[in-house]
Amino acid sequence: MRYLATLADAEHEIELEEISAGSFAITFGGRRFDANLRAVGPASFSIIIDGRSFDLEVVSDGEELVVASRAGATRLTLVDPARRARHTAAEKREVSGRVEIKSGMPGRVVAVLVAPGDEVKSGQGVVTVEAMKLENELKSPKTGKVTEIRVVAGQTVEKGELLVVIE
Amino acid sequence: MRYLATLADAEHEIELEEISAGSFAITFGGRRFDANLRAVGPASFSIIIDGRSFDLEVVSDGEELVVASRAGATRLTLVDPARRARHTAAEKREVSGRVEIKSGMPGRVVAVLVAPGDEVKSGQGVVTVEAMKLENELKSPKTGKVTEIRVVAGQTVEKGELLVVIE
Amino acid sequence: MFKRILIANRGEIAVRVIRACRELGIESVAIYSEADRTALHVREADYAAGVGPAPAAESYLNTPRIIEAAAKTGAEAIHPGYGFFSENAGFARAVAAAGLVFIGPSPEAIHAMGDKVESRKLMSAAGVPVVPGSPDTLKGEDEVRAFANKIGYPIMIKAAAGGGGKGLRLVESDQDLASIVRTVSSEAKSSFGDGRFYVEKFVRKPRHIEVQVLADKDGNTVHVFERECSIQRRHQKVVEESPSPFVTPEMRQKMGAVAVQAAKAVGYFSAGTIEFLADADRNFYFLEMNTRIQVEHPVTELVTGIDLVRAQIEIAAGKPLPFKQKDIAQRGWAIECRIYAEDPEAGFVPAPGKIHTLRFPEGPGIRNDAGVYAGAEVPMFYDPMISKLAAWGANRAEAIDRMRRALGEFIISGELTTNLSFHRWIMTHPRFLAGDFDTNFIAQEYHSGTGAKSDDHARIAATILAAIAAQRGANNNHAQPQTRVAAPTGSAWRSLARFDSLRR
Amino acid sequence: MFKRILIANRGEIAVRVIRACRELGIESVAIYSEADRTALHVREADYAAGVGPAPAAESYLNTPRIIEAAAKTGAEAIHPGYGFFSENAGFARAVAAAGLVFIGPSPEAIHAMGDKVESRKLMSAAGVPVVPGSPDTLKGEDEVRAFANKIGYPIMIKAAAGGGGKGLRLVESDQDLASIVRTVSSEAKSSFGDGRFYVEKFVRKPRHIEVQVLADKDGNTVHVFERECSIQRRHQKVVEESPSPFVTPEMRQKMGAVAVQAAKAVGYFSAGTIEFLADADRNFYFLEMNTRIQVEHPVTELVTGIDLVRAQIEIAAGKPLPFKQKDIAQRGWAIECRIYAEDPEAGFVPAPGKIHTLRFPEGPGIRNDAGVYAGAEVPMFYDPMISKLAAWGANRAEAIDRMRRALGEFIISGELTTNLSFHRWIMTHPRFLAGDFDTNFIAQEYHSGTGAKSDDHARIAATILAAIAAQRGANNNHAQPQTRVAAPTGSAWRSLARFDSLRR
Repeated sequence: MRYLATLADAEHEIELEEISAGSFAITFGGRRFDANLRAVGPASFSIIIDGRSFDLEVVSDGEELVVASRAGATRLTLVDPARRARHTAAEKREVSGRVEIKSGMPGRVVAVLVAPGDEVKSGQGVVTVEAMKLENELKSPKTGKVTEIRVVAGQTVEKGELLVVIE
Repeated sequence: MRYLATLADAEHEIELEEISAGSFAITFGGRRFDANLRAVGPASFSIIIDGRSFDLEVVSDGEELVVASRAGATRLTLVDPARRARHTAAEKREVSGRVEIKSGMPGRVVAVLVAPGDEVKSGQGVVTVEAMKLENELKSPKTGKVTEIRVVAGQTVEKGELLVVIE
Repeated sequence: MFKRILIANRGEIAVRVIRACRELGIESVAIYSEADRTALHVREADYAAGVGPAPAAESYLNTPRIIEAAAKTGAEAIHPGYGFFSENAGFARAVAAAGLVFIGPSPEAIHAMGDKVESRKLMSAAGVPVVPGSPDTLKGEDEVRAFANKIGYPIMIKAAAGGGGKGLRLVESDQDLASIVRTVSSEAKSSFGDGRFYVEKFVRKPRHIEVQVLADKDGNTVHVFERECSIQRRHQKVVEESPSPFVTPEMRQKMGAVAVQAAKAVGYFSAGTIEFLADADRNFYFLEMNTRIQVEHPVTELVTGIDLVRAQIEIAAGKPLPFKQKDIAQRGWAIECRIYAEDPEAGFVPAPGKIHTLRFPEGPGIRNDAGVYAGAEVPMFYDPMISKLAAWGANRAEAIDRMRRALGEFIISGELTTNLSFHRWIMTHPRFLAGDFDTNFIAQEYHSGTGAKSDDHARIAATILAAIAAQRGANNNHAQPQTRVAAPTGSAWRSLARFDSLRR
Repeated sequence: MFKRILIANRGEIAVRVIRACRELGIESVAIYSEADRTALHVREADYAAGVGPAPAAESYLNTPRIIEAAAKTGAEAIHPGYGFFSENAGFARAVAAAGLVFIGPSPEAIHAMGDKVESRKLMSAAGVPVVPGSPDTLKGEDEVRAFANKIGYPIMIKAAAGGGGKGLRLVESDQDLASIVRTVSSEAKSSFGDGRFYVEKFVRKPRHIEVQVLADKDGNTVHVFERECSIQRRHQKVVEESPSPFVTPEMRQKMGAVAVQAAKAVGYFSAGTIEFLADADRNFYFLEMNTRIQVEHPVTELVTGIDLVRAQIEIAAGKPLPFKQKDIAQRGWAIECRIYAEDPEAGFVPAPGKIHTLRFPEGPGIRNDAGVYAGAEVPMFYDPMISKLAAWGANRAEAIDRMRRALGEFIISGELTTNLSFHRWIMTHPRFLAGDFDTNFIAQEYHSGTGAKSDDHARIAATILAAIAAQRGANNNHAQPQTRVAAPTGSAWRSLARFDSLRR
């Protein structure tokens, strides 16, 4: 998944892909980093990137996030351009035709929130997928009818695997 | 409410009454104590009894509770004779006739779990009352039908106030 | 020795006194305002008594309630800590009148040193050097001008009842005189109910150096060497150390002797501090005497091994000092950083709030005196101090190395802002490392947004990844217990949740 | 000086070395087994590398993986801590072979002191007093009996390759001899792969007193005074102090001189410890030399002000000692309590598990070296140490007062059992307070269930009230975030929930 982060007035684009639980491939600044993340507290994380160890505390302050480490605190804001785009798109006009909802990352299906034949609204949650020990609700980009459901709760899915079809 | 506690092989009977949120009247060993309790952590409590300050940590170990303080740790087991009696009673034979379910302490009704006319089983929860910032589910001592409901969710109730009638 | 002592204070100093009591086998009584029912000092004490609503004037400054609490809990003595009633002769008298022992000097000594003008007279009479200044309070513009012309500009106008950096103004030249005189006297009236003021020669590049003294009721008086307190923001100390990198052995010996002289002049007993102003030529002048334990007492304890609070209690109980001047020596170097819930980026305004995650530094050479715990609230009603972090080293460089290391280990997060990164900045500043600073250091050197931009890609990537992980955790309802804890964060995350919903 | 150091260890000692590195401006590399990915030492280090599965043999004792980790992270030196590879000459050679610096003595010195028999020979040759015993290993029952009759019973049979209290047996009289000889040699074979053993005169009421030494690569060698380590359970130290209440100035001077002599005899450099056995008449005998940093090094650091780990690193970098013998002095008194996740009531068996709530003692005279944090797990695979709590005081009484106070402040709860109350018991025991103890103290004095029954009704009422409150919290699904935290408790409460359902 792509993210746009602004720290110290500099915008950074980062591509994040979860290889396995807690292990990530990060593409950033033209370089690829292998990262391993573990939660060590409420909002504390131990991250090892290319052999370097980072111990980080995260707190939110208004629309900013403050990430504190031994070296000091960094303020940043986070935006997910992909989603933002999809969001505005959804607002502008109805997505038309057949829409396939796919998993953005490898993980486990926690819950299927719709049944075949259900009418769904744009932005309504259809499937919850767990990755990184945390859950993400996938939403329908359009108002329409659920025509296919390819997964069941508890099933593990690959990145890009088809979950639900809406028409 | 009455409790039976066993510490260091000695049985102690204690009568606990919540006067207001966090403030209790304790009758114990023939004496009355005024106690003020505040949660200061997951299982940590600051308790002031007759002007003395106690800082206590509680952890469970099997059927025992371990209460740790500056002075050391005390193991104890806790039984609520009233409930136990009611429990066994309920087991032995159906409580017959009209039963009034009253609040055991002053507090706030969080949820009414039944509706007039509902059939309830013995031991089924009927009302949840919050006191001491913690909730307690009051159960029906008999199988029967809900004939009256005197309270609604959100309402505060006095000690002994009638909540529900089951026949 | 006392059986039970009431501590008429809160926060870290109340906890400090409770610790001293416990080590002496004395029971401690905490008092608390309605804002402090679950404060650390209440949890740590053997007894606790509520003394009123949150505002200090109605609780920690409520004499009848405090005396009553002492009577009800059977306390035999009262320790005032610092601030609040610690330098209030009236309270000391009320304590004595109630048949209790005040752990501090006599009301007379408190009074004598309490008035800036009186104390300066007293001290110069006792042969203690004071900053050249008006022998008495001055009446108005003309008197001030006359005197200024005598000692020469720049001059300092000080409210007689002022203190703690309040009620003083610099006059660089004759033309600003009139207006400044008006401001000071009106300010003084409103702040201290006493419009009187006096004039002193203004010392350029002044260093604030103070000497700790200890005296028992038999008059045995010793000094426990100096503390360097020149690192100040808004006229308040934030970093202190002992020894002072500026003081020479000769100067140290002289300051110590003068301090003892000053204490004896007012028949002082208990722990006290003589504050001096030192100029670039190492002349030093009496500023004032603090007739109480100081916030920064730990650095003296670390280099001398003397427990000053324990000594206060033993002296109050009538015991003689267990040591002579020759037994007291400085060993190594100690530095203290005051960790406050304040925002250096916003002119050091207090920024109190709830603490969610907290991990204190530990290990070799580190001492931490905290008044809070994880889950506690730093209330808005009082001094927003979180803890006093002190580091000892065999020499100044090692002490600084350890302090820098400890500041890195200090983990605190929640709904508050701290001055931790400000302290990190100080501990790496060339002038601080060189010991080359005066009381203007921070005003001159510190500018908001000193945060260096990083081009360390791995670090930036880690930072962003942590932010993403935390954010996912926050939007997630079915997280595991641990993540739930992030809820303390509940409110902290609310704003984020909003922000997040926009994103969707 | 090194740019980057790898620490081939875990837990508090790894954190201790990381701190020393950070203070010296050196980057630290942590290694971790699969059980330690989120351990404190990994969080605190600048770099971290996994070295294998949980069992030590596959990770912390995995030479190739450790050397590889050093190469990959660009470490220039390796600090072994204590335990694991710290006294393994083979590892030290492997480190050197890889072109890295081993932070410790030479492989030759490690080897020479590693073999009990060889080292005893070496030492007596060097004029160091050793316990009367067989000059060489003995072959069997008859040789042992013959020698026993020469030096007289009781005697101690010790495995040549033994140590840390393992592989030794007491023989009170001739009749137990045969069987015990068999046990020892078979045990020695299985535990150390070396069946050889030797015999020593058994010292009654022995005290374990050791002397810290420091030596640089130029041969400058000093002693840093003694540590008293006689408070042991199952032949392992739990409480240490410096100075020793048993050692007289003369004895101290003699022990120090002998220790330096012993170190020089093996061309020792880095930090090391000569362990002595002292009898009631203050005769002392060489036991063994530990060619590494000791667990209990903090008490020496507290009384001398010398940073032993920093010294190890500087010596390894080729720097000369920055002080001479005459510059080293003891000041005050320091005591260390080893806080373990173990159950004293059950013969001190390890009782590791997850930590839910954790609050460490702080304030004057307290130093804590921990290897854990709130939410961390004390793994079952390694030494279950939680932290080393040390207290400094101007004298022994003050140090004990502070330790007792600190033990009270030490709050830890979760799925583990600790020896905190055991330490509280020691710190109030008349014989400990009097300094009247030997290595048999705990075996003689400690009996399970020493918990005194309380008739303090207010305390009992508070205890029961807390239990009720916690229990209600546990059965409650709609509790506020904070109570949810009790979820760490999740599993801890499970059993309670069961119990509770019975009640209903």
